[in-house]
Amino acid sequence: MAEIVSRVKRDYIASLIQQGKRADGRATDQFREVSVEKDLIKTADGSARVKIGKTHVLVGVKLQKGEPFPDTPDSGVLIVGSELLPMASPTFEVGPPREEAIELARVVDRGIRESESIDLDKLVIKSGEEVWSVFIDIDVLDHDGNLIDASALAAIAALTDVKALKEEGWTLPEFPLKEKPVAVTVVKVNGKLIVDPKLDEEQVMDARLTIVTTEDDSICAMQKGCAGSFQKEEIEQAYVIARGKAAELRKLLG
Amino acid sequence: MAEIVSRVKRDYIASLIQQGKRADGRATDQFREVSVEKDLIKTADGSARVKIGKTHVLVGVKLQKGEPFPDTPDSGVLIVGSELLPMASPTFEVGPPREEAIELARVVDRGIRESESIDLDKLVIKSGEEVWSVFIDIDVLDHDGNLIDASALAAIAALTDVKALKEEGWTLPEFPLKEKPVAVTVVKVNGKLIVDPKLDEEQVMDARLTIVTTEDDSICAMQKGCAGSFQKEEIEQAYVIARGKAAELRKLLG
Amino acid sequence: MAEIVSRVKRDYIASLIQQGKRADGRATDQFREVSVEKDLIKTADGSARVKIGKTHVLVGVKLQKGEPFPDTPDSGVLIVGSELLPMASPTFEVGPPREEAIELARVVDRGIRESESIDLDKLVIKSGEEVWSVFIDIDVLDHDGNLIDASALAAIAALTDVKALKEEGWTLPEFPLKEKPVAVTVVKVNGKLIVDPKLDEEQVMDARLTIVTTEDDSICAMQKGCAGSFQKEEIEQAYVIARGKAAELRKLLG
Amino acid sequence: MDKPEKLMIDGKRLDGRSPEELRPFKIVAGALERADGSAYVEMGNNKVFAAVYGPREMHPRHHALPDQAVLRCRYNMAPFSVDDRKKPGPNRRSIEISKVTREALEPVMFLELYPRSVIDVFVEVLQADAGTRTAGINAASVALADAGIPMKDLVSSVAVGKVEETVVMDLFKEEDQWGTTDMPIAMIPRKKAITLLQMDGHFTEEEFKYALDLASRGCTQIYEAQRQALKEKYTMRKEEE
Amino acid sequence: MDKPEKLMIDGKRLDGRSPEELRPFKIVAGALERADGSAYVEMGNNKVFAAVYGPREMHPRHHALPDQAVLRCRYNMAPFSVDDRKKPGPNRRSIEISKVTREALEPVMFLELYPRSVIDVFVEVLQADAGTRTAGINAASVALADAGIPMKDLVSSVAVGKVEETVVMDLFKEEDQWGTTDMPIAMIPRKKAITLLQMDGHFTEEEFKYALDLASRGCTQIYEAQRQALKEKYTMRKEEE
Amino acid sequence: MDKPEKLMIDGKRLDGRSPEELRPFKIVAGALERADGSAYVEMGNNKVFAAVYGPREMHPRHHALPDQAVLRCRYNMAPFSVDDRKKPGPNRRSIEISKVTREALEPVMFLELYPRSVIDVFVEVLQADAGTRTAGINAASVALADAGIPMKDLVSSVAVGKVEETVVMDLFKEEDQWGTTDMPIAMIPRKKAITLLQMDGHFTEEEFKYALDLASRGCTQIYEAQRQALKEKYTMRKEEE
Repeated sequence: MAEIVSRVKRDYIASLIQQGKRADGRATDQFREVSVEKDLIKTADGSARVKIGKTHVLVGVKLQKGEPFPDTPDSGVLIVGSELLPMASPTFEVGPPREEAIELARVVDRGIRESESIDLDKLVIKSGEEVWSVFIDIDVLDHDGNLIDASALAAIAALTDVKALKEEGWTLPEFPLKEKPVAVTVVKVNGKLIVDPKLDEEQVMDARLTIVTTEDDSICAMQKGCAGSFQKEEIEQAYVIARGKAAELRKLLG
Repeated sequence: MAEIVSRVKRDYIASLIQQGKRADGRATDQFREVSVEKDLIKTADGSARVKIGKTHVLVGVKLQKGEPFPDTPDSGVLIVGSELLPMASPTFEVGPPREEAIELARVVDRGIRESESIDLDKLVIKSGEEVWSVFIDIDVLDHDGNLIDASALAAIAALTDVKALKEEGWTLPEFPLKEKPVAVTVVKVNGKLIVDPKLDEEQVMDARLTIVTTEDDSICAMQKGCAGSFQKEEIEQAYVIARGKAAELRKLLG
Repeated sequence: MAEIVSRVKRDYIASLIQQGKRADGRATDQFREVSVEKDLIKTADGSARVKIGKTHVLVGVKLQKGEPFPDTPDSGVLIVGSELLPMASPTFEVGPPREEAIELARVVDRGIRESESIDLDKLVIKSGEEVWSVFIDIDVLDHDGNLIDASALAAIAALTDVKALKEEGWTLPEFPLKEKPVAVTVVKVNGKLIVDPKLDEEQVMDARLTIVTTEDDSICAMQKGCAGSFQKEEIEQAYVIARGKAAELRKLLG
Repeated sequence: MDKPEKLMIDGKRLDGRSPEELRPFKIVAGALERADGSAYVEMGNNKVFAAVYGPREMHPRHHALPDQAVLRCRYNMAPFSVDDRKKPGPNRRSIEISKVTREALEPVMFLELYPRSVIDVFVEVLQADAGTRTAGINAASVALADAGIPMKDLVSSVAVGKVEETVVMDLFKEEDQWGTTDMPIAMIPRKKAITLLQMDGHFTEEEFKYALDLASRGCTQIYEAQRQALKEKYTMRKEEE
Repeated sequence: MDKPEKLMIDGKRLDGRSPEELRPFKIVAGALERADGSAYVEMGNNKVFAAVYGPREMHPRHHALPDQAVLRCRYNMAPFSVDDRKKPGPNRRSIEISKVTREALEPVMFLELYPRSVIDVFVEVLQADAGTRTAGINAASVALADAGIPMKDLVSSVAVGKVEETVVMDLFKEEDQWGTTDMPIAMIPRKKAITLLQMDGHFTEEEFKYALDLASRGCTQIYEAQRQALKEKYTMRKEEE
Repeated sequence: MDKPEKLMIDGKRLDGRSPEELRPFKIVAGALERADGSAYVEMGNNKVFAAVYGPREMHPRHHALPDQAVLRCRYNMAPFSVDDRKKPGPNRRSIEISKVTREALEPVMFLELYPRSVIDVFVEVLQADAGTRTAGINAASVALADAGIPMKDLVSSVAVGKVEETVVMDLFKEEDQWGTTDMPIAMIPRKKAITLLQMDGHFTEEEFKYALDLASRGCTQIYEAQRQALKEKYTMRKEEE
């Protein structure tokens, strides 16, 4: 069940965007206020809170010893989970994660994995037997749109918060973080591209495209969503927007 | 879905209790007839059937080799499960255990665990690797109220029925049972406290308090239930009732 | 939800059968056209497709190393699964297998297991530690009746398609297939016995009996289904029909 | 449990029975308090309760049928009923047995009398010793009658099998595990109508025919005990009145 | 975490508190944006959010009650809130805590005001340090008030326990793990009505009575802070107007 | 499967293709009997069926929408379709692919024509060889047309990627596993509208732009084959009449 926005309001939001304006006065390529806080959760090895406007996401990272996957005996394990907590929105329900939560976790996972952000090869304790597993868990506390960007930013922020462990089996001087991928989702409404959609803007969007870029502006992951389509030119334009915004957001990681 | 009792009947039951009387003529602190039978199930290592009035519970205990929990390498494992069988009541449904069944098992578990009824430290075969697991499974066959007391009594009765095993790895002369905790549930109706509520009395109760006591009358576990509340004096009074009734019930364990 | 056939059509089908006739002109003991194709799936170690009329079943066999069951340390493992794919019928639903799919897999399993079709004792790599597991997975792609016979035939055909592995741990010159059991389901409609019911015939059947026979005509498994009953004479007659049809179907295995 | 050297010695079985003999059994009608009907059955070391609720309203309603009652059966084993503790909840075996139990009972029901409703049959195995499904059907059949639900007749059930080339009645655990063949059957004994038939193992045509006869004899004996159990319950009720 | 040699030294606890002392705590009303009411609570190292939605329409509708609202509570721990990562989803412990949380809050609700509807209370533990259920109840109580849902009073909660023969207030992690007894309590402090009471461990009659008194004192302190938090929220709102 | 030393030799790929070349493929419309529409697709060693049912009544009804049909997609892999047997049932990967498959097809649907109903698309992968989701979309698109459901156009799909610094068309298994980048795309080729776009790996801006062009060329080739398959099916039908 999606949250219901009246047709009048939907039409208003969509027609504003067509004119290059937004209901809250932002420019089409402007994010709401973004804050990043780290080191909040003592029980986690790294943690971060990201707020984008009223959207509020908390990510905790835990490192635990475990077995490697049989086909990658010389690599640590990366597992990303997400919970769209029912407290975060009147429409999120109690129960096992549904496709929206699964897609969120998998897009965040791919950005980190494909940018080789974490040097998983360094997280081996004993080849084929014991490795460090990196659990990245996303808790969505308030949902007012743009969950992917907020979650991906919180995840990479939490990873930058991970310190060298003091446990047996840990031999590295620091957590082997090599790259800070940043996801930016560009959304198409009435033929216009905007960034950082609020929830009511998401309800009028035709399609969205998330582009995860690394520090050299190359692309490491993408995901198109929703029932609409993009022209090639729109996608190229989205990339230009995304790499610009990613550079801004990356500065907030400290 | 709770069983529906007509408002007239509910009012009748509740007003009787307010006068210190009960529909079936019992005193407020009187149990229905309680029977305890043991050694009924050959496939179990210990078993007991408890009937309290029309309530009928069968418990089987099985000892099996298994791994200890990582944080207690030198302790056996205790696992209590319960099934509110759909045959036991028109309102019990087929399916995974719901909160009522889970609470039942956990309260029985706590009484046994916290009284250190079983000397789990003696159930180690090889430290950190192999221990005896004690599975206590509660089968509720007929539900006419007061399931917690009946189940807890059947569980401890079944434990007294466990003999020394003849299996490899068993070295004890007998099953290391040290204590016989007994649960007594005191229920508040219209400001009065009664014991051993029948199902129709449970349907008019404001609150219930289960108190598990050991042979020296000290308390090892408690659980308040239902939407009402207790005054401190009521709780102290409930404790006095519970320890008296526990002593009576404990005699039935033989 | 069963597929709904109008009462008129049901009566027509049933009264035809009572006269020893069938809507599609077949004799009561006549199968629809049966085809068996093998070696279709490269990712499987053996595979076969069986079509009986419009019923279409694909079976893949995979051999994988695994642990033996604790009570049979010197035997390989046989596991049969089935999926009544929602694409196969408007009434099959997405979700975990329901009783119909479970019964299908278990009847196929029993025919293979009880005829000792596979010499599981030869599939041991290291006694008590490592054995070959034989996974037989049934994918039902089109359901127009008689799924048990089609699936059992596809399963045994896929087993005849398994070649000696080239993996470490495999030492046998060929897959140890000793017997080719064939299932034939005889269905009772209006007191008459017919074979190979189409879906609309299944919807008017009183009862069905699946008889799995081996090459010497002895019986290795049976399963009665549906809400009706059989007389002893009907069962004996069903056996005679089944062994005759099994011999015909077995020829198709090549 | 190691395999015994022999399962038959001098024509007798390991528990002393002849090949044609049933295990001792016991059937009690009305064994539970809450259910609309119930029964308790022992067959050898099997201990089984059955309970019946209904006809009652179906929940959720869209599972009801407009022209008849739905018969639902649930066969369940207590975790302690077998040597290795059984994890609670249904598994593939219990789902299949629930299905064939329902199909064994349906031929004697008048489901068309109760459109839109459900009749629930619950079978609980407390102690298992081969043949639990047959014990469950025997109990369920009595429980349905005890619930006052109109039935064409009772259903009676027993397993026959083959042990070292001998066809035998009512297998017990060792025979079930180490014998060649297991064939559970349920019948409406007076009509000789077979409502459950499953078989695993090996039978020649002759063995199979003889096994059907043997099962028929066993079911008839059980049928008498089922009727007797219901009579005793009915008499007791009368006396209480 | 190895067991410390002693849990009390010279009458002081390992974190420096006296036996009768609460951990530092913090209560904020209206801590979340989307929920109808919310709160954030720290008790020692516990960090807990609560959110309330409702009264709203119940889905699915047949779970609604004709004469009152249903109160639903869900207690959940974030995977990273404990030392060993917690697998997402409910487990037996969280289902029990959800139940007792609901029963701790029900005595102050006027559920009969909202027939056919549901009030949802969600508790999320972000960082756990013994006593999460009491922190959750404290937060939930404030969140309900923040949602503007009529209540008879606030519910306040704390755990008391026993550590090396001393009855102590508000256990922290080491005391919870290595101490003798844990007794979480919730009260309506002004009525002295106890709405949650659980206990694990060992109490003599005297210890138990003293523990009830101690809990009552703790709840009263928390109650004042809950009221203060709501007042601050209300004042801020007024100022914003 | 060990990593090959090189994935490109003298400008050719390990299966002999040039970088711009599609694998051999085969598209058949109407490949199944029961479904309202169906298709069978091979792309390299992928073997995939798609079936369509609907528009039909939605169950349960409260999932229906008042003003349009719901499009439901279920992507599923047969247990034997991959090297290591896949456990039956959905997993996180298949749930995501089901979602993006639906979103790839929705832009060509007229869902508003069938309020309150559902259109079901089932994709079954029998043999997998990299690019199963693209093969599934190609099959589903044809199956929808075969079902006679009005569509704006067909959707065509292919994955492009990067292998040792070369952007290549239509990855096969070794390239998918050992290559740098995988980018599955679906398009409405005549409108150049992109309806599916996912990417894992590494692309510079230039590579990315070239990859989009390459994908567009691939989709156009597949589009022709899809139309041809439907034409053949239609012709056959005509001949049968």
